[in-house]
Amino acid sequence: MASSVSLKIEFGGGLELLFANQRSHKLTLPALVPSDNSTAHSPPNLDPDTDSATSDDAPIADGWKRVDVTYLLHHLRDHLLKERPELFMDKETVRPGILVLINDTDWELEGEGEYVLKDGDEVVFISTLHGG
Amino acid sequence: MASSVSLKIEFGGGLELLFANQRSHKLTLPALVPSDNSTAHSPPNLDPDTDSATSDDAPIADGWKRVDVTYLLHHLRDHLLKERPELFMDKETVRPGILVLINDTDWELEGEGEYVLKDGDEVVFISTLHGG
Amino acid sequence: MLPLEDYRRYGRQMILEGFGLPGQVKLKEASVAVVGAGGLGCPALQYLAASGIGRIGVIDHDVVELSNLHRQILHTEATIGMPKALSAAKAMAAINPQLKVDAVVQALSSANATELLGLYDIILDCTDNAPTRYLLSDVAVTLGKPLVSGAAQRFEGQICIYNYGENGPCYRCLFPKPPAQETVGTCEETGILGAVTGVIGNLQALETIKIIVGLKDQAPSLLLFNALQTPPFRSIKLRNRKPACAACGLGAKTQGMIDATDYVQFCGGPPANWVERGL
Amino acid sequence: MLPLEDYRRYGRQMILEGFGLPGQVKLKEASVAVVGAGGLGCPALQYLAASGIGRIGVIDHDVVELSNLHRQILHTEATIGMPKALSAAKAMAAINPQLKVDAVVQALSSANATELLGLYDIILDCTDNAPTRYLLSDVAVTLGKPLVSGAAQRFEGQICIYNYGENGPCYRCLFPKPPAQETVGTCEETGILGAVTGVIGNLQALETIKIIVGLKDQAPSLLLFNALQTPPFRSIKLRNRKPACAACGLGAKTQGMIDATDYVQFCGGPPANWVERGL
Ligand SMILES: [Zn+2]
Ligand SMILES: [Zn+2]
Repeated sequence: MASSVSLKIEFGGGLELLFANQRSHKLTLPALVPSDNSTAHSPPNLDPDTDSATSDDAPIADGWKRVDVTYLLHHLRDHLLKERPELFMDKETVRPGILVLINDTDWELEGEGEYVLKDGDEVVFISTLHGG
Repeated sequence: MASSVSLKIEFGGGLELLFANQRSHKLTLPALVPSDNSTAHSPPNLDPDTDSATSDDAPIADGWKRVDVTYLLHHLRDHLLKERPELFMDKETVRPGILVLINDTDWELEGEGEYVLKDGDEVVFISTLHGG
Repeated sequence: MLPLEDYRRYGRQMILEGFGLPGQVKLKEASVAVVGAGGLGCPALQYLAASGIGRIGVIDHDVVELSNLHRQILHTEATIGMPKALSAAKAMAAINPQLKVDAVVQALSSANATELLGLYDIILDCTDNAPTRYLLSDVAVTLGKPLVSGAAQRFEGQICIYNYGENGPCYRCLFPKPPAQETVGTCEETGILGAVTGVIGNLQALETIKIIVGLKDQAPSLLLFNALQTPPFRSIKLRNRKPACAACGLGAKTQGMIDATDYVQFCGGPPANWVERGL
Repeated sequence: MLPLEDYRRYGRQMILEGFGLPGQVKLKEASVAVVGAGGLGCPALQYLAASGIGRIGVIDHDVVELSNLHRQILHTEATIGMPKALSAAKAMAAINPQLKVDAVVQALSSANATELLGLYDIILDCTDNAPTRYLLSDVAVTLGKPLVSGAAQRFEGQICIYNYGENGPCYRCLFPKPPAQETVGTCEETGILGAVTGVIGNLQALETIKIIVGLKDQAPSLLLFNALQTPPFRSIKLRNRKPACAACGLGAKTQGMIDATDYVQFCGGPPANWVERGL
């Protein structure tokens, strides 16, 4: 397991307006993140040759977790969002009317916020449209 | 390099009618094939522990080549085509009016028949439509 | 089975593999309700009418305005001021005089929706607001009918079939809570490119025809369209029906919920410009 | 710049980001030629007409037949027997009386194509046969104009913009040799689902509007559609213009080639059913 994951993020249905009107974003997140989703901290300082400590079966230090979609939400809100966070998040999840898609699949089929992100994943946030 | 490549093949624009009216096919081809594109032979008999002989820089025995799109064409014609080969191939390439797409890219950008197939590649054969 | 003239009229689609005479007969015997005769409804109605469907109900209480004409291609300058349902019915009669059209100039509500829509096999959601979308989904669940739902704003569109097949989700399975008022734009506020509603409405007609003829698979999916993106279309694999859904889940009392719900209030009350528009 | 009424009529698209008043003015000043007023031409024409484009030429020498009506939604029972170009012009006048329509009831040929199409900024290929597709591509190259090309058969469709931008290929760059006669079906022989032509024709109008307004990128691409597949759309990255192309390549004498080519013979001569149809 590498010490970070690279992601492709897309916004649609008007959500891009909250993110500097940019639909596509590239993002790199640490593989291990704080369990409380606080995005201010750095990941635990790992020596290059203790990299195996982050392998899939290795125990993870208390207070840390593998990076998941819930952490991604917090990261986007704290670092990429330009305005009005309530139009993106509601408590610990996306606000009503937003669909999250992981590699072109409804996140509900992938474990929602608990889905552990893999290198190269594409996550799309789309606001449902009502016009006609 | 593995000793075979798995491919996804799709036909469209009416070409599927030549292939038992089936649009999607899964196919496994040997990684090394005869240079003359004859599809009757088996690949050179490789001992499992001489697998490294098929690595990218390893020399390839005379009369053999890495499996490419031209070989795929011959294989499809000889083994999957159900009728009228002239509606699929013309000499050593596809007949006029057929576009070949490798992983959603025009094969002309990928080296056409000389493109060396990789495991997991998707190759689409599409007949241009004229109706309206 | 079919009048001789129909073989000439529909011959080009009757020779299609998987369609044939049985497909054409199914269309003739089918009835479809299209709710909304605007940007999505016009192209949907037009291709449904031309295809040979037997009966179409068009439900809309708005009247045609000049600002509709850049995208609502069944209406003309001559029908400005006429109820959209009547204007659309007139256009459909010109395309296909054999078609039976029910033009319903009424606002759909909790009180009339189940009865009105119960007359048809399939429901198309071509509306432009969240409350009606929730109402239509709940009614489709009560009636056990598929809901072919389209939406479009700016350069984007979405199409999804709800309440279809063994495991298909309803609108509430995907969106249990309505979005807050301020997150919902309308075509009046956000703008819309006409040809985008055309593409989505047209695809709604196509999906409806596929369902009737038996050519539609049941895997839940959502198609996203953005006219300015490459690639412009994206297909999404959707969740199944949710057992805990308030509308279609186990033990849900859907008709009771419809009767008890004020859908406009449920979606946060009427926005300012609805009040202006007298809704 | 625009009459006050146009602000009301086109307001919903003028408030779009990247469109605005400049976009609407560009549409008004633009002229488009649509070759073929059939399954693809009808939806393309109607959305072009509604959008506010200034001038549209519609070129078709066929007359409306009953067997067209399941998909050619600008024609009606009342216009059966009328040239399609005139029937379509009539429908467009109802949608948008301000639009200037040139209805050309002529078969396009080597002899008249360059002059006829030279009057317009963009050409739409909504035809139904290989010879005219080669002719249109060669003429678009001579005139230096983009060619928005659609095609549809059975449940499938394709759309591609040829001769567009710095490096965009022409039809001959992709298909230097015409296909053999027996590999080419027509909608008469293979059938066509009406809503499929609707989707492709509608997308042709949309791409044309994007080109005029300046919203279209220049990367060569091809969009494939299959109404029965999941996902239904597939976007392909295409080759650039080929220096060795007989039409658009270095040193090509395109107009000379057009004058010297019998396009029907080039594509293998008239098929049996063309002779029947008097082409
Ligand atoms: Zn539900
Ligand atoms: Zn060329």
